[in-house]
Amino acid sequence: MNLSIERQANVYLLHVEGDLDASSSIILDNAMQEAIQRNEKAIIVNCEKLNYISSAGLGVFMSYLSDIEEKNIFFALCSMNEKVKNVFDILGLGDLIKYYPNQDLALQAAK
Amino acid sequence: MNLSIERQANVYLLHVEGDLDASSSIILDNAMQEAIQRNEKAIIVNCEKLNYISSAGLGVFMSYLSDIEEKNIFFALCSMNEKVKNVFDILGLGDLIKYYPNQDLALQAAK
Amino acid sequence: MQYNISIKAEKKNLKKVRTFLENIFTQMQIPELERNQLILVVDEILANLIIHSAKNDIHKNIDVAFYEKEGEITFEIYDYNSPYFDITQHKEVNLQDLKKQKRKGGMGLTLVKNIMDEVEVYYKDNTNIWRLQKRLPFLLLKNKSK
Amino acid sequence: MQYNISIKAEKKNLKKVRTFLENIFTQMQIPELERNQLILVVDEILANLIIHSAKNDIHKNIDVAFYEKEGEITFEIYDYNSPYFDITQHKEVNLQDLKKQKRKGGMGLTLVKNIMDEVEVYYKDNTNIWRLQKRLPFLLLKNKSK
Ligand SMILES: Nc1ncnc2c1ncn2[C@@H]1O[C@H](COP(=O)(O)OP(=O)(O)O)[C@@H](O)[C@H]1O
Ligand SMILES: Nc1ncnc2c1ncn2[C@@H]1O[C@H](COP(=O)(O)OP(=O)(O)O)[C@@H](O)[C@H]1O
Repeated sequence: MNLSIERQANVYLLHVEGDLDASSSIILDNAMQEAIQRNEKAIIVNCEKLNYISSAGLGVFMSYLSDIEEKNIFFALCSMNEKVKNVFDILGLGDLIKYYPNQDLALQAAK
Repeated sequence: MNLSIERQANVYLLHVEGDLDASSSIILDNAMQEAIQRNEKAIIVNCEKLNYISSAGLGVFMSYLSDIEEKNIFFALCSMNEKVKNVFDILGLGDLIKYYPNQDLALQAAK
Repeated sequence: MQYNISIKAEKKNLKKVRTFLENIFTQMQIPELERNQLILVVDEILANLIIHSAKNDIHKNIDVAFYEKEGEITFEIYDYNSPYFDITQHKEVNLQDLKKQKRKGGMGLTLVKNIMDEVEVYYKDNTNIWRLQKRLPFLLLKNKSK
Repeated sequence: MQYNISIKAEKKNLKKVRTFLENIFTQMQIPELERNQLILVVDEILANLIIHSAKNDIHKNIDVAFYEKEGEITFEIYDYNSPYFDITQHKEVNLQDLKKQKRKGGMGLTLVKNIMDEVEVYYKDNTNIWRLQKRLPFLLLKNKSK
Protein backbone atom coordinates (compact mmCIF):
# COMPACT_ATOMS: atom_id res chain seq x y z
CA MET A 1 0.00 0.00 0.00
CA ASN A 2 0.97 3.60 -0.61
CA LEU A 3 0.20 6.78 1.28
CA SER A 4 0.45 10.36 0.14
CA ILE A 5 -0.35 13.59 1.94
CA GLU A 6 -1.98 16.64 0.43
CA ARG A 7 -2.90 19.93 2.12
CA GLN A 8 -5.98 21.92 1.18
CA ALA A 9 -6.50 25.06 3.28
CA ASN A 10 -6.92 23.76 6.83
CA VAL A 11 -7.41 20.17 5.84
CA TYR A 12 -4.87 17.37 6.08
CA LEU A 13 -5.73 15.01 3.24
CA LEU A 14 -4.42 11.48 3.40
CA HIS A 15 -4.63 9.49 0.16
CA VAL A 16 -4.46 5.74 0.67
CA GLU A 17 -3.71 3.43 -2.22
CA GLY A 18 -3.58 -0.32 -2.73
CA ASP A 19 -4.26 -2.95 -0.08
CA LEU A 20 -4.72 -2.18 3.60
CA ASP A 21 -4.35 -5.46 5.46
CA ALA A 22 -2.75 -6.79 8.65
CA SER A 23 0.63 -6.50 6.98
CA SER A 24 0.40 -2.92 5.75
CA SER A 25 -1.84 -1.26 8.35
CA ILE A 26 1.21 -0.18 10.36
CA ILE A 27 1.99 2.37 7.64
CA LEU A 28 -1.46 3.92 7.99
CA ASP A 29 -1.10 3.80 11.75
CA ASN A 30 2.09 5.86 11.66
CA ALA A 31 0.53 8.40 9.30
CA MET A 32 -2.60 8.77 11.44
CA GLN A 33 -0.52 9.21 14.59
CA GLU A 34 1.59 11.85 12.89
CA ALA A 35 -1.48 13.71 11.60
CA ILE A 36 -3.10 13.79 15.03
CA GLN A 37 0.07 14.94 16.76
CA ARG A 38 0.33 17.90 14.40
CA ASN A 39 -2.90 19.23 15.86
CA GLU A 40 -4.57 19.46 12.49
CA LYS A 41 -8.04 21.00 12.43
CA ALA A 42 -9.33 18.44 9.96
CA ILE A 43 -8.16 15.07 8.69
CA ILE A 44 -9.77 13.49 5.67
CA VAL A 45 -8.74 10.06 4.41
CA ASN A 46 -9.40 9.75 0.69
CA CYS A 47 -9.91 6.06 -0.19
CA GLU A 48 -10.44 6.48 -3.93
CA LYS A 49 -7.45 4.32 -4.79
CA LEU A 50 -7.86 1.90 -1.90
CA ASN A 51 -8.40 -1.50 -3.47
CA TYR A 52 -8.86 -3.61 -0.35
CA ILE A 53 -9.36 -3.17 3.38
CA SER A 54 -9.51 -5.70 6.20
CA SER A 55 -10.39 -5.20 9.86
CA ALA A 56 -6.75 -4.38 10.57
CA GLY A 57 -7.04 -1.29 8.40
CA LEU A 58 -10.38 -0.21 9.81
CA GLY A 59 -9.05 -0.91 13.30
CA VAL A 60 -6.44 1.80 12.84
CA PHE A 61 -9.18 4.42 12.38
CA MET A 62 -11.13 3.04 15.35
CA SER A 63 -8.13 3.27 17.66
CA TYR A 64 -7.74 7.03 17.08
CA LEU A 65 -11.40 8.04 17.35
CA SER A 66 -11.12 8.90 21.05
CA ASP A 67 -8.02 11.07 20.54
CA ILE A 68 -9.66 12.76 17.57
CA GLU A 69 -12.72 13.56 19.68
CA GLU A 70 -10.65 14.88 22.57
CA LYS A 71 -8.66 17.12 20.26
CA ASN A 72 -11.83 18.26 18.50
CA ILE A 73 -10.48 17.31 15.07
CA PHE A 74 -12.84 16.97 12.13
CA PHE A 75 -12.29 13.44 10.82
CA ALA A 76 -13.84 11.74 7.82
CA LEU A 77 -13.29 9.08 5.19
CA CYS A 78 -14.34 9.58 1.60
CA SER A 79 -14.51 8.04 -1.88
CA MET A 80 -14.46 4.35 -1.04
CA ASN A 81 -15.00 1.87 -3.86
CA GLU A 82 -17.94 -0.48 -3.54
CA LYS A 83 -15.94 -3.35 -2.03
CA VAL A 84 -14.29 -1.23 0.65
CA LYS A 85 -17.56 0.55 1.48
CA ASN A 86 -19.25 -2.83 1.83
CA VAL A 87 -16.81 -3.89 4.57
CA PHE A 88 -17.22 -0.52 6.32
CA ASP A 89 -20.99 -1.03 6.22
CA ILE A 90 -21.03 -4.64 7.41
CA LEU A 91 -19.33 -3.50 10.62
CA GLY A 92 -21.72 -0.55 10.97
CA LEU A 93 -18.79 1.89 11.19
CA GLY A 94 -20.95 4.67 9.71
CA ASP A 95 -22.30 5.20 13.24
CA LEU A 96 -18.87 6.24 14.50
CA ILE A 97 -16.93 7.53 11.50
CA LYS A 98 -18.12 10.23 9.11
CA TYR A 99 -18.21 9.12 5.50
CA TYR A 100 -18.67 11.09 2.27
CA PRO A 101 -18.99 9.60 -1.21
CA ASN A 102 -16.55 12.14 -2.67
CA GLN A 103 -13.76 14.44 -1.56
CA ASP A 104 -15.61 17.69 -2.31
CA LEU A 105 -18.43 16.80 0.05
CA ALA A 106 -15.91 15.86 2.73
CA LEU A 107 -14.02 19.14 2.29
CA GLN A 108 -17.28 21.12 2.48
CA ALA A 109 -18.23 19.38 5.69
CA ALA A 110 -14.79 20.10 7.14
CA LYS A 111 -15.26 23.88 6.78
CA MET B 1 -12.00 -26.15 -29.01
CA ASN B 2 -13.62 -25.13 -32.28
CA LEU B 3 -13.15 -26.33 -35.82
CA SER B 4 -14.14 -24.70 -39.07
CA ILE B 5 -13.66 -25.79 -42.64
CA GLU B 6 -12.76 -23.58 -45.58
CA ARG B 7 -12.20 -24.53 -49.22
CA GLN B 8 -9.62 -22.81 -51.40
CA ALA B 9 -9.37 -24.27 -54.93
CA ASN B 10 -8.25 -27.85 -54.36
CA VAL B 11 -7.30 -27.35 -50.76
CA TYR B 12 -9.27 -28.47 -47.71
CA LEU B 13 -8.45 -25.93 -45.02
CA LEU B 14 -9.11 -26.87 -41.42
CA HIS B 15 -9.03 -23.99 -38.94
CA VAL B 16 -8.53 -25.12 -35.36
CA GLU B 17 -9.28 -22.80 -32.48
CA GLY B 18 -8.83 -22.93 -28.70
CA ASP B 19 -7.36 -25.81 -26.73
CA LEU B 20 -6.51 -29.18 -28.22
CA ASP B 21 -6.07 -31.57 -25.30
CA ALA B 22 -6.94 -35.17 -24.38
CA SER B 23 -10.52 -34.07 -23.88
CA SER B 24 -11.09 -32.25 -27.17
CA SER B 25 -8.79 -34.13 -29.57
CA ILE B 26 -11.65 -36.44 -30.55
CA ILE B 27 -13.24 -33.52 -32.42
CA LEU B 28 -10.09 -33.04 -34.48
CA ASP B 29 -9.88 -36.78 -35.02
CA ASN B 30 -13.34 -36.91 -36.56
CA ALA B 31 -12.58 -33.94 -38.81
CA MET B 32 -9.27 -35.46 -40.00
CA GLN B 33 -10.94 -38.79 -40.71
CA GLU B 34 -13.68 -37.07 -42.69
CA ALA B 35 -11.17 -35.02 -44.70
CA ILE B 36 -9.11 -38.05 -45.61
CA GLN B 37 -12.17 -40.10 -46.59
CA ARG B 38 -13.23 -37.33 -48.98
CA ASN B 39 -10.10 -38.04 -51.02
CA GLU B 40 -9.01 -34.43 -50.86
CA LYS B 41 -5.88 -33.53 -52.84
CA ALA B 42 -4.53 -31.32 -50.08
CA ILE B 43 -5.31 -30.82 -46.40
CA ILE B 44 -3.91 -27.85 -44.54
CA VAL B 45 -4.52 -27.34 -40.84
CA ASN B 46 -4.35 -23.67 -39.94
CA CYS B 47 -3.36 -23.31 -36.28
CA GLU B 48 -3.44 -19.52 -36.07
CA LYS B 49 -6.14 -19.52 -33.40
CA LEU B 50 -4.92 -22.64 -31.64
CA ASN B 51 -4.05 -21.59 -28.11
CA TYR B 52 -2.80 -24.87 -26.69
CA ILE B 53 -1.86 -28.34 -27.85
CA SER B 54 -0.89 -31.45 -25.94
CA SER B 55 0.42 -34.78 -27.22
CA ALA B 56 -3.16 -35.99 -27.63
CA GLY B 57 -3.70 -33.32 -30.29
CA LEU B 58 -0.42 -33.96 -32.07
CA GLY B 59 -1.11 -37.69 -31.82
CA VAL B 60 -4.17 -37.26 -34.02
CA PHE B 61 -2.01 -35.93 -36.87
CA MET B 62 0.56 -38.72 -36.35
CA SER B 63 -2.07 -41.43 -36.57
CA TYR B 64 -3.17 -40.33 -40.05
CA LEU B 65 0.27 -39.83 -41.60
CA SER B 66 0.40 -43.33 -43.08
CA ASP B 67 -3.06 -43.01 -44.64
CA ILE B 68 -2.17 -39.59 -46.00
CA GLU B 69 0.99 -40.98 -47.57
CA GLU B 70 -0.84 -43.94 -49.08
CA LYS B 71 -3.48 -41.66 -50.56
CA ASN B 72 -0.85 -39.24 -51.79
CA ILE B 73 -2.50 -36.28 -50.06
CA PHE B 74 -0.58 -33.07 -49.54
CA PHE B 75 -0.70 -32.45 -45.79
CA ALA B 76 0.68 -29.54 -43.81
CA LEU B 77 0.21 -27.51 -40.67
CA CYS B 78 0.63 -23.75 -40.63
CA SER B 79 0.56 -20.57 -38.53
CA MET B 80 1.24 -21.99 -35.09
CA ASN B 81 1.77 -19.55 -32.24
CA GLU B 82 5.08 -19.74 -30.42
CA LYS B 83 3.81 -22.00 -27.63
CA VAL B 84 2.24 -24.55 -29.94
CA LYS B 85 5.25 -24.52 -32.28
CA ASN B 86 7.53 -25.11 -29.30
CA VAL B 87 5.71 -28.36 -28.43
CA PHE B 88 5.79 -29.45 -32.07
CA ASP B 89 9.55 -28.81 -32.08
CA ILE B 90 10.35 -30.53 -28.79
CA LEU B 91 8.97 -33.75 -30.26
CA GLY B 92 10.83 -33.23 -33.52
CA LEU B 93 7.62 -33.53 -35.52
CA GLY B 94 9.06 -31.30 -38.26
CA ASP B 95 10.79 -34.43 -39.62
CA LEU B 96 7.43 -36.06 -40.38
CA ILE B 97 4.91 -33.26 -40.81
CA LYS B 98 5.28 -30.31 -43.18
CA TYR B 99 5.04 -26.97 -41.44
CA TYR B 100 4.70 -23.43 -42.84
CA PRO B 101 4.77 -20.23 -40.82
CA ASN B 102 1.74 -18.82 -42.66
CA GLN B 103 -1.20 -19.99 -44.70
CA ASP B 104 -0.06 -18.45 -47.99
CA LEU B 105 3.19 -20.39 -47.94
CA ALA B 106 1.28 -23.58 -47.19
CA LEU B 107 -1.18 -22.94 -50.04
CA GLN B 108 1.68 -22.26 -52.44
CA ALA B 109 3.37 -25.51 -51.47
CA ALA B 110 0.11 -27.38 -51.96
CA LYS B 111 -0.10 -26.36 -55.62
CA MET C 1 -12.43 -29.82 -7.39
CA GLN C 2 -10.63 -28.80 -4.22
CA TYR C 3 -7.94 -26.15 -4.01
CA ASN C 4 -5.37 -25.94 -1.25
CA ILE C 5 -2.77 -23.41 -0.43
CA SER C 6 -0.15 -23.86 2.22
CA ILE C 7 1.65 -20.82 3.60
CA LYS C 8 4.27 -19.96 6.15
CA ALA C 9 2.99 -17.78 9.00
CA GLU C 10 4.14 -14.49 7.58
CA LYS C 11 1.92 -11.46 7.10
CA LYS C 12 3.35 -10.79 3.67
CA ASN C 13 1.80 -14.05 2.48
CA LEU C 14 -1.69 -12.68 3.08
CA LYS C 15 -1.59 -10.85 -0.23
CA LYS C 16 -0.54 -14.02 -2.07
CA VAL C 17 -3.51 -15.93 -0.68
CA ARG C 18 -5.83 -13.11 -1.69
CA THR C 19 -4.53 -13.13 -5.26
CA PHE C 20 -4.82 -16.92 -5.39
CA LEU C 21 -8.47 -16.77 -4.27
CA GLU C 22 -9.24 -13.80 -6.52
CA ASN C 23 -8.14 -15.89 -9.51
CA ILE C 24 -10.28 -18.85 -8.56
CA PHE C 25 -13.36 -16.78 -7.76
CA THR C 26 -13.05 -14.74 -10.96
CA GLN C 27 -12.93 -17.97 -12.89
CA MET C 28 -16.04 -19.14 -11.04
CA GLN C 29 -17.71 -15.87 -12.10
CA ILE C 30 -18.48 -14.88 -8.52
CA PRO C 31 -19.45 -11.17 -8.58
CA GLU C 32 -17.01 -8.62 -7.21
CA LEU C 33 -18.67 -7.86 -3.87
CA GLU C 34 -19.15 -11.50 -2.90
CA ARG C 35 -15.64 -12.28 -4.12
CA ASN C 36 -14.24 -9.57 -1.88
CA GLN C 37 -16.24 -10.81 1.11
CA LEU C 38 -15.00 -14.36 0.69
CA ILE C 39 -11.41 -13.22 0.30
CA LEU C 40 -11.76 -10.96 3.32
CA VAL C 41 -12.98 -13.80 5.50
CA VAL C 42 -9.95 -15.95 4.73
CA ASP C 43 -7.63 -12.95 5.12
CA GLU C 44 -9.09 -12.20 8.56
CA ILE C 45 -8.72 -15.75 9.86
CA LEU C 46 -5.20 -16.10 8.45
CA ALA C 47 -4.16 -12.77 9.97
CA ASN C 48 -5.51 -13.96 13.34
CA LEU C 49 -3.67 -17.26 13.08
CA ILE C 50 -0.41 -15.68 11.97
CA ILE C 51 -0.52 -13.17 14.83
CA HIS C 52 -2.25 -14.95 17.73
CA SER C 53 -1.49 -18.59 17.04
CA ALA C 54 1.77 -18.90 15.05
CA LYS C 55 2.98 -15.65 16.61
CA ASN C 56 4.68 -14.61 13.39
CA ASP C 57 6.99 -17.64 13.46
CA ILE C 58 7.72 -18.03 9.75
CA HIS C 59 8.63 -21.68 10.21
CA LYS C 60 5.03 -22.51 11.11
CA ASN C 61 2.60 -23.63 8.42
CA ILE C 62 -1.03 -22.81 7.86
CA ASP C 63 -3.14 -24.60 5.25
CA VAL C 64 -6.22 -23.31 3.49
CA ALA C 65 -8.57 -25.61 1.58
CA PHE C 66 -11.39 -24.45 -0.62
CA TYR C 67 -14.17 -26.23 -2.44
CA GLU C 68 -17.63 -25.60 -3.81
CA LYS C 69 -20.41 -28.12 -3.67
CA GLU C 70 -24.04 -27.70 -4.59
CA GLY C 71 -23.92 -23.93 -4.44
CA GLU C 72 -22.11 -23.84 -1.12
CA ILE C 73 -18.60 -22.46 -0.70
CA THR C 74 -16.49 -24.09 2.02
CA PHE C 75 -13.16 -22.99 3.41
CA GLU C 76 -11.18 -25.12 5.82
CA ILE C 77 -8.25 -23.49 7.51
CA TYR C 78 -5.82 -25.71 9.40
CA ASP C 79 -4.02 -24.19 12.39
CA TYR C 80 -1.41 -26.52 13.87
CA ASN C 81 -0.05 -23.99 16.33
CA SER C 82 -2.66 -23.33 18.96
CA PRO C 83 -4.65 -25.17 21.66
CA TYR C 84 -8.36 -25.53 21.01
CA PHE C 85 -9.83 -22.16 20.13
CA ASP C 86 -13.41 -22.15 21.36
CA ILE C 87 -15.14 -19.79 18.98
CA THR C 88 -18.48 -20.28 20.71
CA GLN C 89 -17.02 -18.06 23.47
CA HIS C 90 -16.44 -15.21 21.02
CA LYS C 91 -18.88 -12.33 21.31
CA GLU C 92 -19.81 -9.77 18.64
CA VAL C 93 -17.58 -6.73 18.98
CA ASN C 94 -18.95 -3.63 20.72
CA LEU C 95 -17.72 -0.67 18.68
CA GLN C 96 -18.20 1.86 21.52
CA ASP C 97 -16.03 -0.28 23.82
CA LEU C 98 -13.41 -0.62 21.11
CA LYS C 99 -13.32 3.16 20.67
CA LYS C 100 -12.96 3.75 24.41
CA GLN C 101 -10.22 1.14 24.74
CA LYS C 102 -8.36 2.57 21.72
CA ARG C 103 -7.87 -1.01 20.52
CA LYS C 104 -6.74 -1.62 16.95
CA GLY C 105 -8.06 -5.15 16.73
CA GLY C 106 -11.21 -6.93 17.66
CA MET C 107 -13.42 -6.63 14.60
CA GLY C 108 -12.09 -9.53 12.54
CA LEU C 109 -14.17 -12.41 13.79
CA THR C 110 -17.30 -10.26 13.87
CA LEU C 111 -16.80 -9.49 10.19
CA VAL C 112 -16.28 -13.17 9.43
CA LYS C 113 -19.41 -14.22 11.28
CA ASN C 114 -21.45 -11.53 9.57
CA ILE C 115 -20.36 -12.62 6.13
CA MET C 116 -20.45 -16.41 6.41
CA ASP C 117 -23.48 -18.62 7.05
CA GLU C 118 -21.51 -21.06 9.20
CA VAL C 119 -18.33 -20.55 11.22
CA GLU C 120 -17.09 -23.45 13.31
CA VAL C 121 -13.80 -24.49 14.84
CA TYR C 122 -13.17 -28.08 15.77
CA TYR C 123 -10.09 -29.65 17.24
CA LYS C 124 -8.59 -32.85 15.87
CA ASP C 125 -5.04 -34.25 15.89
CA ASN C 126 -3.70 -31.17 17.67
CA THR C 127 -5.16 -29.02 14.93
CA ASN C 128 -7.78 -26.30 15.01
CA ILE C 129 -9.85 -26.75 11.90
CA TRP C 130 -11.77 -23.62 10.99
CA ARG C 131 -14.69 -24.43 8.75
CA LEU C 132 -16.38 -21.50 7.07
CA GLN C 133 -19.36 -21.95 4.80
CA LYS C 134 -21.51 -19.70 2.67
CA ARG C 135 -24.35 -20.57 0.34
CA LEU C 136 -24.25 -18.78 -2.99
CA PRO C 137 -27.43 -19.99 -4.69
CA PHE C 138 -26.57 -18.37 -8.02
CA LEU C 139 -23.67 -20.83 -8.38
CA LEU C 140 -26.26 -23.59 -8.43
CA LEU C 141 -28.21 -21.89 -11.19
CA LYS C 142 -25.03 -21.47 -13.23
CA ASN C 143 -24.11 -25.14 -12.88
CA LYS C 144 -27.61 -26.23 -13.88
CA SER C 145 -27.56 -24.14 -17.02
CA LYS C 146 -24.49 -26.03 -18.29
CA MET D 1 4.07 -21.54 -0.44
CA GLN D 2 2.57 -24.77 -1.72
CA TYR D 3 -0.46 -25.02 -3.95
CA ASN D 4 -2.62 -28.10 -4.30
CA ILE D 5 -5.47 -28.94 -6.54
CA SER D 6 -7.58 -32.03 -6.22
CA ILE D 7 -9.64 -33.20 -9.17
CA LYS D 8 -11.97 -36.00 -10.13
CA ALA D 9 -10.67 -38.22 -12.93
CA GLU D 10 -12.55 -36.52 -15.71
CA LYS D 11 -10.96 -35.19 -18.89
CA LYS D 12 -12.95 -31.99 -18.73
CA ASN D 13 -11.06 -31.09 -15.54
CA LEU D 14 -7.79 -30.86 -17.48
CA LYS D 15 -8.68 -27.37 -18.64
CA LYS D 16 -9.42 -26.27 -15.07
CA VAL D 17 -6.01 -27.41 -13.88
CA ARG D 18 -4.37 -25.59 -16.77
CA THR D 19 -6.15 -22.34 -15.92
CA PHE D 20 -5.24 -22.77 -12.25
CA LEU D 21 -1.55 -23.20 -13.10
CA GLU D 22 -1.62 -20.42 -15.70
CA ASN D 23 -2.77 -18.02 -12.98
CA ILE D 24 -0.04 -19.06 -10.55
CA PHE D 25 2.74 -18.97 -13.16
CA THR D 26 1.63 -15.61 -14.52
CA GLN D 27 1.79 -14.25 -11.00
CA MET D 28 5.28 -15.70 -10.63
CA GLN D 29 6.20 -13.88 -13.86
CA ILE D 30 7.30 -17.07 -15.58
CA PRO D 31 7.62 -16.29 -19.33
CA GLU D 32 4.99 -17.62 -21.70
CA LEU D 33 6.97 -20.48 -23.29
CA GLU D 34 8.18 -21.90 -19.99
CA ARG D 35 4.73 -21.42 -18.52
CA ASN D 36 3.21 -23.42 -21.37
CA GLN D 37 5.80 -26.19 -20.99
CA LEU D 38 5.13 -26.55 -17.27
CA ILE D 39 1.38 -26.59 -17.81
CA LEU D 40 1.77 -29.12 -20.62
CA VAL D 41 3.75 -31.47 -18.42
CA VAL D 42 1.03 -31.59 -15.76
CA ASP D 43 -1.66 -31.87 -18.42
CA GLU D 44 0.14 -34.86 -19.98
CA ILE D 45 0.54 -36.74 -16.72
CA LEU D 46 -3.03 -36.02 -15.63
CA ALA D 47 -4.39 -37.15 -19.00
CA ASN D 48 -2.40 -40.39 -18.65
CA LEU D 49 -3.66 -40.98 -15.12
CA ILE D 50 -7.27 -40.20 -16.00
CA ILE D 51 -7.18 -42.56 -18.97
CA HIS D 52 -4.77 -45.38 -18.03
CA SER D 53 -5.02 -45.40 -14.24
CA ALA D 54 -8.41 -44.07 -13.14
CA LYS D 55 -9.92 -45.28 -16.41
CA ASN D 56 -12.23 -42.26 -16.59
CA ASP D 57 -13.96 -43.20 -13.33
CA ILE D 58 -15.14 -39.78 -12.17
CA HIS D 59 -15.34 -40.96 -8.57
CA LYS D 60 -11.56 -41.35 -8.44
CA ASN D 61 -9.40 -38.51 -7.19
CA ILE D 62 -6.07 -37.21 -8.40
CA ASP D 63 -4.09 -34.58 -6.48
CA VAL D 64 -1.56 -32.15 -7.83
CA ALA D 65 0.84 -30.25 -5.59
CA PHE D 66 3.09 -27.45 -6.72
CA TYR D 67 5.86 -25.49 -5.05
CA GLU D 68 8.93 -23.47 -5.91
CA LYS D 69 12.09 -23.54 -3.85
CA GLU D 70 15.42 -21.96 -4.63
CA GLY D 71 14.71 -21.55 -8.30
CA GLU D 72 13.39 -25.08 -8.74
CA ILE D 73 9.80 -25.86 -9.66
CA THR D 74 8.40 -29.12 -8.27
CA PHE D 75 5.15 -30.86 -9.11
CA GLU D 76 3.92 -33.87 -7.20
CA ILE D 77 1.03 -35.76 -8.69
CA TYR D 78 -0.71 -38.36 -6.54
CA ASP D 79 -2.27 -41.30 -8.30
CA TYR D 80 -4.21 -43.59 -5.94
CA ASN D 81 -5.61 -45.80 -8.66
CA SER D 82 -2.79 -47.84 -10.13
CA PRO D 83 -0.17 -50.41 -9.11
CA TYR D 84 3.43 -49.19 -9.17
CA PHE D 85 4.19 -47.57 -12.49
CA ASP D 86 7.84 -48.15 -13.24
CA ILE D 87 8.78 -45.16 -15.32
CA THR D 88 12.37 -46.38 -15.63
CA GLN D 89 10.95 -48.97 -18.10
CA HIS D 90 9.58 -46.23 -20.34
CA LYS D 91 11.53 -45.64 -23.54
CA GLU D 92 11.64 -42.49 -25.66
CA VAL D 93 9.01 -42.70 -28.37
CA ASN D 94 10.07 -43.65 -31.91
CA LEU D 95 8.08 -41.42 -34.26
CA GLN D 96 8.52 -43.70 -37.30
CA ASP D 97 7.09 -46.64 -35.34
CA LEU D 98 4.22 -44.50 -34.14
CA LYS D 99 3.43 -43.51 -37.70
CA LYS D 100 3.52 -47.09 -38.93
CA GLN D 101 1.33 -48.29 -36.07
CA LYS D 102 -1.17 -45.44 -36.65
CA ARG D 103 -1.22 -44.92 -32.88
CA LYS D 104 -2.71 -41.75 -31.49
CA GLY D 105 -0.87 -41.89 -28.20
CA GLY D 106 2.62 -42.53 -27.07
CA MET D 107 4.29 -39.12 -27.11
CA GLY D 108 3.16 -37.80 -23.73
CA LEU D 109 5.88 -39.14 -21.44
CA THR D 110 8.57 -38.33 -23.99
CA LEU D 111 7.43 -34.72 -24.00
CA VAL D 112 7.41 -34.64 -20.20
CA LYS D 113 10.92 -36.09 -19.95
CA ASN D 114 12.22 -33.65 -22.55
CA ILE D 115 10.85 -30.65 -20.71
CA MET D 116 11.60 -31.51 -17.09
CA ASP D 117 15.02 -31.98 -15.48
CA GLU D 118 13.80 -34.79 -13.25
CA VAL D 119 10.91 -37.21 -13.64
CA GLU D 120 10.47 -39.91 -11.01
CA VAL D 121 7.66 -42.10 -9.81
CA TYR D 122 7.80 -43.70 -6.41
CA TYR D 123 5.24 -45.85 -4.71
CA LYS D 124 4.13 -45.29 -1.14
CA ASP D 125 0.91 -46.14 0.72
CA ASN D 126 -0.65 -47.61 -2.42
CA THR D 127 0.01 -44.37 -4.23
CA ASN D 128 2.12 -43.57 -7.25
CA ILE D 129 3.76 -40.26 -6.54
CA TRP D 130 4.99 -38.57 -9.69
CA ARG D 131 7.65 -36.01 -8.89
CA LEU D 132 8.58 -33.63 -11.69
CA GLN D 133 11.24 -31.00 -11.27
CA LYS D 134 12.65 -28.21 -13.35
CA ARG D 135 15.24 -25.60 -12.51
CA LEU D 136 14.37 -22.10 -13.63
CA PRO D 137 17.44 -20.10 -12.60
CA PHE D 138 15.84 -16.75 -13.46
CA LEU D 139 13.40 -17.28 -10.58
CA LEU D 140 16.37 -17.23 -8.25
CA LEU D 141 17.61 -13.95 -9.69
CA LYS D 142 14.16 -12.43 -9.29
CA ASN D 143 13.95 -13.48 -5.64
CA LYS D 144 17.39 -12.12 -4.90
CA SER D 145 16.61 -8.74 -6.40
CA LYS D 146 13.76 -8.30 -3.90
N1 LIG E 1 -6.37 -18.78 16.68
C1 LIG E 1 -6.38 -18.04 17.77
N2 LIG E 1 -5.69 -18.43 18.82
C2 LIG E 1 -5.72 -17.69 19.92
N3 LIG E 1 -6.42 -16.55 20.07
C3 LIG E 1 -7.12 -16.12 19.04
C4 LIG E 1 -7.14 -16.82 17.84
N4 LIG E 1 -7.91 -16.17 17.01
C5 LIG E 1 -8.39 -15.10 17.65
N5 LIG E 1 -7.90 -15.05 18.88
C6 LIG E 1 -8.26 -14.07 19.91
O1 LIG E 1 -9.57 -13.69 19.63
C7 LIG E 1 -9.66 -12.29 19.62
C8 LIG E 1 -10.74 -11.81 18.69
O2 LIG E 1 -10.34 -11.94 17.33
P1 LIG E 1 -10.74 -10.86 16.27
O3 LIG E 1 -12.19 -10.53 16.37
O4 LIG E 1 -10.28 -11.36 14.94
O5 LIG E 1 -9.92 -9.61 16.69
P2 LIG E 1 -8.47 -9.22 16.28
O6 LIG E 1 -8.69 -8.26 15.19
O7 LIG E 1 -7.92 -8.65 17.54
O8 LIG E 1 -7.75 -10.44 15.85
C9 LIG E 1 -8.28 -11.79 19.26
O9 LIG E 1 -8.03 -10.54 19.78
C10 LIG E 1 -7.39 -12.84 19.88
O10 LIG E 1 -7.06 -12.51 21.23
N1 LIG F 1 -0.21 -44.25 -14.67
C1 LIG F 1 -0.18 -45.18 -15.60
N2 LIG F 1 -0.64 -46.36 -15.32
C2 LIG F 1 -0.57 -47.34 -16.24
N3 LIG F 1 -0.07 -47.18 -17.47
C3 LIG F 1 0.38 -46.00 -17.80
C4 LIG F 1 0.36 -44.94 -16.90
N4 LIG F 1 0.90 -43.89 -17.51
C5 LIG F 1 1.25 -44.29 -18.74
N5 LIG F 1 0.96 -45.55 -18.93
C6 LIG F 1 1.27 -46.32 -20.11
O1 LIG F 1 2.46 -45.77 -20.61
C7 LIG F 1 2.31 -45.55 -21.99
C8 LIG F 1 3.14 -44.35 -22.45
O2 LIG F 1 2.59 -43.14 -21.99
P1 LIG F 1 2.63 -41.85 -22.91
O3 LIG F 1 4.00 -41.66 -23.45
O4 LIG F 1 2.08 -40.70 -22.12
O5 LIG F 1 1.66 -42.17 -24.08
P2 LIG F 1 0.12 -41.97 -24.20
O6 LIG F 1 0.02 -40.73 -24.99
O7 LIG F 1 -0.34 -43.19 -24.91
O8 LIG F 1 -0.44 -41.86 -22.83
C9 LIG F 1 0.82 -45.36 -22.21
O9 LIG F 1 0.43 -45.69 -23.50
C10 LIG F 1 0.23 -46.28 -21.19
O10 LIG F 1 0.05 -47.57 -21.71
